[in-house]
Amino acid sequence: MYPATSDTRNQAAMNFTLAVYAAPHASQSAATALRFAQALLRQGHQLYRVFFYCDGVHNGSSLATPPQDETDLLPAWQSLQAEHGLDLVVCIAAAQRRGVLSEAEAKRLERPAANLAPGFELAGLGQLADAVAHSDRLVTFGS
Amino acid sequence: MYPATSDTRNQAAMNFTLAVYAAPHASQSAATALRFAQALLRQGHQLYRVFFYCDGVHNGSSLATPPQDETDLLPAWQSLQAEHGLDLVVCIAAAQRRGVLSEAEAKRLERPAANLAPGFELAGLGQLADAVAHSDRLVTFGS
Amino acid sequence: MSLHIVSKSPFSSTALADCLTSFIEGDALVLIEDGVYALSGALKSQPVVGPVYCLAADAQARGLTIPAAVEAIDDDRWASLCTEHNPIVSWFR
Amino acid sequence: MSLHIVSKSPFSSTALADCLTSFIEGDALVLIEDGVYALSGALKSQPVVGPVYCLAADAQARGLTIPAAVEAIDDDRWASLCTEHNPIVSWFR
Amino acid sequence: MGKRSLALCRQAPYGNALAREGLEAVLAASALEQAPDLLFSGDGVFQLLPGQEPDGIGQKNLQRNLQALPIFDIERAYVCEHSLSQRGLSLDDLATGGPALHPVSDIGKLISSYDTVLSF
Amino acid sequence: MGKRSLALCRQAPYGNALAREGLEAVLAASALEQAPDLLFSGDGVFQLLPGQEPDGIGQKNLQRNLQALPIFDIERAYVCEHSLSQRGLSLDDLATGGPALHPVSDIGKLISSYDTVLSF
Repeated sequence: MYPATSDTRNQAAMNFTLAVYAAPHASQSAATALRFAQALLRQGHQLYRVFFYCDGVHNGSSLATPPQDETDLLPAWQSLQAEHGLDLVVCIAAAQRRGVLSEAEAKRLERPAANLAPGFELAGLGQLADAVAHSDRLVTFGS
Repeated sequence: MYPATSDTRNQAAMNFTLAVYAAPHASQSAATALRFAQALLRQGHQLYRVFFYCDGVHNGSSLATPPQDETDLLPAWQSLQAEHGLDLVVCIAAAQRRGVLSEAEAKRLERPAANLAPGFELAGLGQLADAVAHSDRLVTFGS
Repeated sequence: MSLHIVSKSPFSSTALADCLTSFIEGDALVLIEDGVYALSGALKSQPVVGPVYCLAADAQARGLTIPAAVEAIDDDRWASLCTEHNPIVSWFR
Repeated sequence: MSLHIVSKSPFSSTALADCLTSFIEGDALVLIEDGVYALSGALKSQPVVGPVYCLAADAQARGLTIPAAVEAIDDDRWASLCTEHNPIVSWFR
Repeated sequence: MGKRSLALCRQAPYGNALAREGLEAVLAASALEQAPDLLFSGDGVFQLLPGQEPDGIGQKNLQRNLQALPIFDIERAYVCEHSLSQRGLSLDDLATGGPALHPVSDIGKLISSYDTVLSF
Repeated sequence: MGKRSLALCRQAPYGNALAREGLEAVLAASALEQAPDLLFSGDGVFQLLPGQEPDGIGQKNLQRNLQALPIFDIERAYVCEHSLSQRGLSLDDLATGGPALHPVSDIGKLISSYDTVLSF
């Protein structure tokens, strides 16, 4: 139990998993997921995992560069990860199709570059099933 | 006039521009646009430009690697480009937001890698307006 | 006259309904991608507008039969329709 | 009981309608993103189901006023609602 | 774990990737012996139409994924009756070969009996 | 060129990027003196609601883009009357400050008078 505000004193801390299907900038949903994650952690809940699936894999791209006056979700996810030790998992199959590759994947697939941002890791779809089994709550952020 | 099949003999060849808003694999629309482009060229029409906008910029990613048993649109666009000298333009502003960068853009924005595929070029939104002005027909492939 | 292209299912999107509101005498309608699900509903027997065309490959992909009142077309015919009409209006959300 | 989260406009998507079909006594509804446009229509005066919550930031972004029958919430309250209900069902297309 | 999860499949096949990626997630969970139950509703019932031949649009047949489900001990799936009738369909119009299909009239009650709902 | 083009704006603001990217394309064309006319229909009419304050969701106010249109000689825009009434709105509910708004009842006729339609 890590009560953070008076609102949450009477509440048991829970384990959440978020499934994020939306790319940043294309849909509001990725930004909503980030704000929701911040609210959960502020309230003392745990985030068991954030699983980026479908177009959500683009959240893990190190190359996205929004204009200076637009919100950049990447550093926000990364600082949340660093601060809370979050498990930010990008589905490896969905990422491969869409061109989000780690150094190892780029080498294995003989592609010219890698673009998976630090703080994110590629893993299989089994990590979603595992998260469902080990979380009190799953919230899906669709596209 | 370049009649290609008997169907098109009586038809004047026209200048088309395609606006593609959809990423491959996320939506069927990118694949439909490619097939439509192939049909146009088969019929002897000209493609003034294919303008990749919104999520369509991901069509220009050199890193997307679909499984072997799924259609890979990238080499198909590239061979069409090589054969017909197509103008495959990726909107630079939309691409920057979404992480599709040329070598020059990656350097300018201080990002760790570039992923714009050969055969595609980054250019401004003015190229869409220019294409509208210089084409007989514009067909939009939405997301 | 306009060529309208609808690519979303009429059961989950208003793309077709919005298109039909904008359809006038002389226009034509092409159903592509999930737009072909209109064949299993509103446009099944007697289409409310005409002419209606349908990409055969998209209907076949989805296990749908194209009724007599709708003309099955391939990509080449679609391209020709685009030369015969103007403007071309896509309804995709 | 279930917490339903709707994020698409009821005027262009069937997400809300599909959700309402699945809504039973004891469930709750949260409108987020374009889902808040339900406030300018179906859920304006007397919501057909209840309780209905609405992310205030999303309504404010879009220039919408939240009617009395709908409770305006922030992200923290949304998170709390997620602990109070189960399962959580997202309707996003 | 004893937790019950439901995959809510609401997308038509082929037009976007969600139908396919949803089934892939279901198969992956099943391979780990955490098979969710399936509920097809809305345009998701179109995934169950027989005779799909997507070669002409360059896609893989999704019905193979459905037919693989019983191998992973997914023996039955629910179908929303309301969604079927909205689309002029009945259970007889749907494909066999995958899990047995059970019509459901009150999907709200069904949904609320699960611990987790994965929306696709 | 003498060609007439229309930007058909059918998306609500903020939920997805299409409303914004559509207006950006319109502004870019206008800067090159190829300004299209604008037609707001469907959920696109929500772009015209006054009092939008998207700071709380981390987005830029789209109405600034709309207000910039007259600078680029886009003096008027069309609004679909049917879409307004479907949403319980009238012309009086919409924001001023951008181009003058002209209600249109027969948008099919309007659309067919253009050489090119850009859908957003």
